[in-house]
Amino acid sequence: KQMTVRDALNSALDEEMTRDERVFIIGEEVAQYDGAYKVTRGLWKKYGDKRVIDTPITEMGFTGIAVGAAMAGLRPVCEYMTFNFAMQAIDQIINSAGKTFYMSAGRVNVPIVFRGPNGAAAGVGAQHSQCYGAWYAHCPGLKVISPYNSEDCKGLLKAAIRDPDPVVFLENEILYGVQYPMSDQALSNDFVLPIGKAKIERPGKHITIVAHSRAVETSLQAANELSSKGIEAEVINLRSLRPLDINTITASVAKTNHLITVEQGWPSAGIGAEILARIMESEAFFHLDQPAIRLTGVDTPMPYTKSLEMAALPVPKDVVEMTKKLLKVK
Amino acid sequence: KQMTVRDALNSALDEEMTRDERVFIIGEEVAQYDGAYKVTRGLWKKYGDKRVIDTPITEMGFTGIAVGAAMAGLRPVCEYMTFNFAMQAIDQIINSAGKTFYMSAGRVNVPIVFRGPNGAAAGVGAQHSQCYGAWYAHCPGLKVISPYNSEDCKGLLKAAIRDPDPVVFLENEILYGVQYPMSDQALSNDFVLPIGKAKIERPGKHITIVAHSRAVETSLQAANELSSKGIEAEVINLRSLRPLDINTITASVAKTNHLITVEQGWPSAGIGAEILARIMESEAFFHLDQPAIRLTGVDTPMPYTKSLEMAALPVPKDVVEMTKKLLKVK
Amino acid sequence: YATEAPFETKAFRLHNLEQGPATNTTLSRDDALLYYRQMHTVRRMETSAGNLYKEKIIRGFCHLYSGQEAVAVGIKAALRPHDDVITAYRAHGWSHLMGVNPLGVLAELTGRQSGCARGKGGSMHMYTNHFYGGNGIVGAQVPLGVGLALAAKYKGTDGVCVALYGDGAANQGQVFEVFNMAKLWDIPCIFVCENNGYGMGTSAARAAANTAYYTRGDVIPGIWIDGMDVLAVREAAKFAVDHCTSGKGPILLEAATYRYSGHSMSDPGTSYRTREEIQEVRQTRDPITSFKEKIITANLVSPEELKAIDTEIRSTVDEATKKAKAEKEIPLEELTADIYSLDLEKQIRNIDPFNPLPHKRIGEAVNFK
Amino acid sequence: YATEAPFETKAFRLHNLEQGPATNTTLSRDDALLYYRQMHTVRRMETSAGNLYKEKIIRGFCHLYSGQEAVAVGIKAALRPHDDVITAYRAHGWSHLMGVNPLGVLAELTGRQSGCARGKGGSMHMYTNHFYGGNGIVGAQVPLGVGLALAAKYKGTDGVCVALYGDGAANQGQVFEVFNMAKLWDIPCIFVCENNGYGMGTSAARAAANTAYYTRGDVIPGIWIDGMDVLAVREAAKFAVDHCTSGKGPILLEAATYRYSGHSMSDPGTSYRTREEIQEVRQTRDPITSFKEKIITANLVSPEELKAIDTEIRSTVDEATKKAKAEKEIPLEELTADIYSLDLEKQIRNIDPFNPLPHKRIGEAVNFK
Ligand SMILES: Cc1ncc(C[n+]2csc(CCOP(=O)(O)OP(=O)(O)O)c2C)c(N)n1
Ligand SMILES: Cc1ncc(C[n+]2csc(CCOP(=O)(O)OP(=O)(O)O)c2C)c(N)n1
Ligand SMILES: [Mg+2]
Ligand SMILES: [Mg+2]
Repeated sequence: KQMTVRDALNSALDEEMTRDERVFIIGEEVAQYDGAYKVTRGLWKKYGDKRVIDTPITEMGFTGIAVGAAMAGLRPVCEYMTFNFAMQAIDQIINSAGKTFYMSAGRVNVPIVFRGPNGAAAGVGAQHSQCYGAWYAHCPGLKVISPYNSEDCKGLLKAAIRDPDPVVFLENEILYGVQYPMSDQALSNDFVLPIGKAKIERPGKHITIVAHSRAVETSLQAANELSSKGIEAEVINLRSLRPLDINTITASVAKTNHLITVEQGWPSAGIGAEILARIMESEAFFHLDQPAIRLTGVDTPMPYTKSLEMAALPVPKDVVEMTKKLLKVK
Repeated sequence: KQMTVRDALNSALDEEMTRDERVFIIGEEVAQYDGAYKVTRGLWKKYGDKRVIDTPITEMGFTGIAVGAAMAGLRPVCEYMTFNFAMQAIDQIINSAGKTFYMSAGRVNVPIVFRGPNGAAAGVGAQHSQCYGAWYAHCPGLKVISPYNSEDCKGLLKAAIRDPDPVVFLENEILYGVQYPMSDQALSNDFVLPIGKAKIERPGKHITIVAHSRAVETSLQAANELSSKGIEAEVINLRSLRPLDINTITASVAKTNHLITVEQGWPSAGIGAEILARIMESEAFFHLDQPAIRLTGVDTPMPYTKSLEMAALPVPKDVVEMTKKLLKVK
Repeated sequence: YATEAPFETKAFRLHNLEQGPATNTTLSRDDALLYYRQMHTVRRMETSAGNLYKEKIIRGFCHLYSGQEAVAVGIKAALRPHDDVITAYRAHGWSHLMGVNPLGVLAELTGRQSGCARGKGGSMHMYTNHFYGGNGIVGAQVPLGVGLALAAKYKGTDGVCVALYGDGAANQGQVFEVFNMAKLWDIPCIFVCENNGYGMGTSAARAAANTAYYTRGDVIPGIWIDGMDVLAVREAAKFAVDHCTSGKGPILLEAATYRYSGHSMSDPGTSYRTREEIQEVRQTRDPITSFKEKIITANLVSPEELKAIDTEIRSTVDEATKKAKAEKEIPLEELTADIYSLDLEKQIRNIDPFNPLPHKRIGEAVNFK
Repeated sequence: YATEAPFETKAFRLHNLEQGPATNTTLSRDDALLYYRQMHTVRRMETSAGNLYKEKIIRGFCHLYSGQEAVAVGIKAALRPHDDVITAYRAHGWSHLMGVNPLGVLAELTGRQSGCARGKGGSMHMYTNHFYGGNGIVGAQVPLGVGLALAAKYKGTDGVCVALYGDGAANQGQVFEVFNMAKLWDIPCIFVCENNGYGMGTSAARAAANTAYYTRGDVIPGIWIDGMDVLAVREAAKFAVDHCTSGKGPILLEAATYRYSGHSMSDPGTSYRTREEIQEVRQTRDPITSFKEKIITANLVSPEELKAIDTEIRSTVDEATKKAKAEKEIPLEELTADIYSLDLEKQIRNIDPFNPLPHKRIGEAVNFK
């Protein structure tokens, strides 16, 4: 069965709200408007004002409220219309949610999910196109998920809601409307994916391509193209950015001896940087036949100009060409 | 002549305020109280209410005000009591200051300096000990400086104030009271250091140690100790995190064939990660006799407990041991 | 024609003020023509923008100002050349009034090279002399506006800054933070809350415990204005400029207005309000229609004259639209232009590490003179 | 002894309230002894903390509550066991009142293992049942407090949350944001502004355009209280609890109080105010001295009895201090304990990549029951 990412997220929310009375949704336009991107469609009608709460445009305030409610044992799902706006609230995310469990020596849990679209959409300009994956992955105390397709979204959002720690859940607006196959298992109420485990989306033996979120799509497209040229790329969907499943990557590299990372975020101190550093620090390093390479968003704010915007993010061609360069094929 | 980092910063501010009427300081306790850490001591007395402005505890608000004033052509120096509090204002730093020049296609400059102590101090707990170097270095549109000693602070703060772009200037509270030698040149009004250039603090030939801020001190101490064992480490003080002076690092690595990075910030997607990734992507990679290694803060929020706090940050011994490991000496 | 005529505005509501703007005012024939022309141009441009969006030539967001024209035009009428303005993403109209011609606005919307930000900014990010955008982050422009006003005071000009925000943005904490500082330091900032009844799909009453926005500056004086009447807005804005320039510090105007379109083009705008509500405003309170009637009745202008203006505007905007559609985008090399005013690296990292792009400087700063 | 006695408090000032708390109240002998004991213990603990700081055994920050005891003790007197409290970094007194014994507080301050957060939190981060800290970020605790109150309402208890903040924090935008939401949603939150006259070195008047903090909740009802009178605080707090539990939504209390020490121990606290000012408050308005006089005069207690209590408290606190100094810190392995409630990695990265540390779970959650 095919399901859009949006519907997968929606069903994860719906199922977890049914399962656990403590789960509620808070954010802008999540209730009566059905969500700015319709992820929460129908939930207000079904669960009412108490459990689906429309807020004023006050990210810092409602985030703090959500975190406080989590401290009191509820299970808030705090939606940002986009993660760009969560910057207004990031002190509450890092300092109140991320650090309290540690500061209290394990006495005050903060079971909360912060979710919303992250990274570049299309034509929304510099202020609405930033990827926050690297920022959140930098910070201990948080768990950070960057799912790709519908199964990821359903299984990981459910896991995030059930998790007793604060989880940052980075969605992608462009993928909301895309359909992906859902296994029977994934359609069930019990479908939960493990946080912190990557998935091999496509096995291969010549090169490992590691990506998260929409860059997984880019990588898979590239892998298809490469396949037609006899190059079998192993595509790893990170799924989680913290913890980062380095073992799956190193195991793959041990097999393929080549590594490319692909992300839409900025390069400097990004997710690719972390992966390359970890590889260099690990045994896997000695398996590399060539240095690993990052493909990232260009190191610039996002322009509105369509052609420039397209040039600012990695496309399959970039992956294909870098692969060929690394494998020294024409 | 010896001068504390605090006095070096103070004289940079003083000189630039004298030099340029448009320069003013805004922040909490910067005026009548002489600065929470006394960096602005005497400036309010000298320049008055107009140019040294005490604000209420409203980081988001006064940052926005400072950025707006910069857009109007003034040269604000916006002080945060610590950079932890700048999280409340980070939307204004990134979205208003960092992106406006690009979004306006080069029409609206934002010449502003954001400064204050960053990273771990001593015994101030989890919420007051975070290093924001990696976060800011991630973001194009900003320039990011992380100075080490008094000369750095004076020369780079003056450069930052004169720079037409938004500059994030990350100081270190523990170093404020430390004295460092100042050359005659550094004592002059014209002393300006180039942003984006690293400094070789100590030449050496066996290993390259790259650090920023207080970790430079750690590295220099380690280098001294190593020297007594016949190992000459080249210590590079990054000074700027964006742009990152990779050329100085690669040139050094070409000579020493070994690399360690040292930072107090968290590992994941940190500054060390970026350096390792760039090395792997560059020619310098082939000069490495051993994989490069990061030394970082432990991947945990900062505990108050003294012994744990000490264990959470790299000390010279860590650098010495890792060097010996890499160089395979006992 | 009459050269001028007297008009009566709706009563203002006052907060922390003994006396407000006068409710009787005089309008000259020239100003009548000017305001009509301005409002009509803005409306026309937005209609065109809406169409371009539907044609998928404008991408991303597109927040139309239709219905709210009297606010911008009325305020602009009270400003001096050295006063600053900053607003949110609903910025097309203001960009034009502050000096960007229709092509500059429409080409920015289509992302083409004649856009006032060369097509790089997009719908929410337009700039020109004394106009600082255009901001995509709700509330962020308000502190920036106070900073602009602080700079005017600092430099010793008698300039003010008008900082506009919506009823939704009025709940943002940073707005309260700068209310306090502006008042504490007597900053010549005119806060303008454009209350169009909704922040996206949320009605004012669902978002605010106190919807009398003109009172929400606490000790800052406030004035409620019928924001559908350009003359009421002008009088209040003049009053506000006087207030600020006489050293009394900031003032807060609430302009009661309405947006006809959805929040952005992707919002049909009818799930949280009825079509009847929209229709009713259009028919009874439209800022352009009502102004038109007034000035014709007062014999300041003739219907024919206005029709001629309409035709002229239509052709200007159509022309601009055509150009904004047909034009080229800036060349690819500008992807890495103007990231920094003073670039220190020369080379910007590309998608891969091996093909860095040169950094270019192109734009000429409007704020460095 | 009398078993109870009537007292008169200073007049309350009201905002958006028809009727406030009664100014006449009755105090029982038991309560007199309780409040005295509580206030005195807090004072004593803080004195001890101050000394430990000077001995460099307490590191970093140390914000003393001395002078403000009547606020916490008065509020605590009005709370039920299921009510929540959250405050800022000036948290030692509250931690004790909510259930942490002096050793738990003092050992947290010295960073030793009997600290209520095992010495990991430090001065600003103490927690116990229904007490959620302790927060080092000015203003941050206020939204959290509204969230705690929301949770009470959500769960259908009739619990309230008391969210305390300073006059400096009162200017924070997030405070206004949650004022609005709390009112909009009728959240049972009691906002308490402890106005001690200064935010660090900045007097209230230099930081706020409106220093009548009890009015700054706009449409939220507010009460000004003499925060040096534990009975006035108690009456107002009772009134506030009633207000919240009767479904009227939030309420805002401003407690006028004073801090004797510097902002934190590193601040001498005399550059922005005079020694005379401090002396004057100590002599004329000290919350403990004045309460002591009152209850002795009313014959609720005898001076001897109080002296005995003093002695007892002194010895308890001295004992705790000694232990807090002598005790061990938690073992090094706890550096990587309790980062996560459910750790997924097993190993936490150490300073170098080759010696990862195991993650441990140690603390028992107070909020999962
Ligand atoms: C901080 C932030 N949160 C959310 C958004 C998404 N958003 C954009 S406009 C808007 C509604 C604003 O309403 P209002 O202030 O009334 O202005 P109007 O659109 O009516 O002109 C929202 C929620 C945003 N851009 N920034
Ligand atoms: C967001 C933030 N900004 C600045 C600080 C530094 N700081 C700590 S306490 C304080 C003063 C707060 O004053 P007030 O709210 O009146 O509380 P009081 O100390 O008087 O109890 C400041 C500026 C901080 N901790 N957090
Ligand atoms: Mg609105
Ligand atoms: Mg105070």
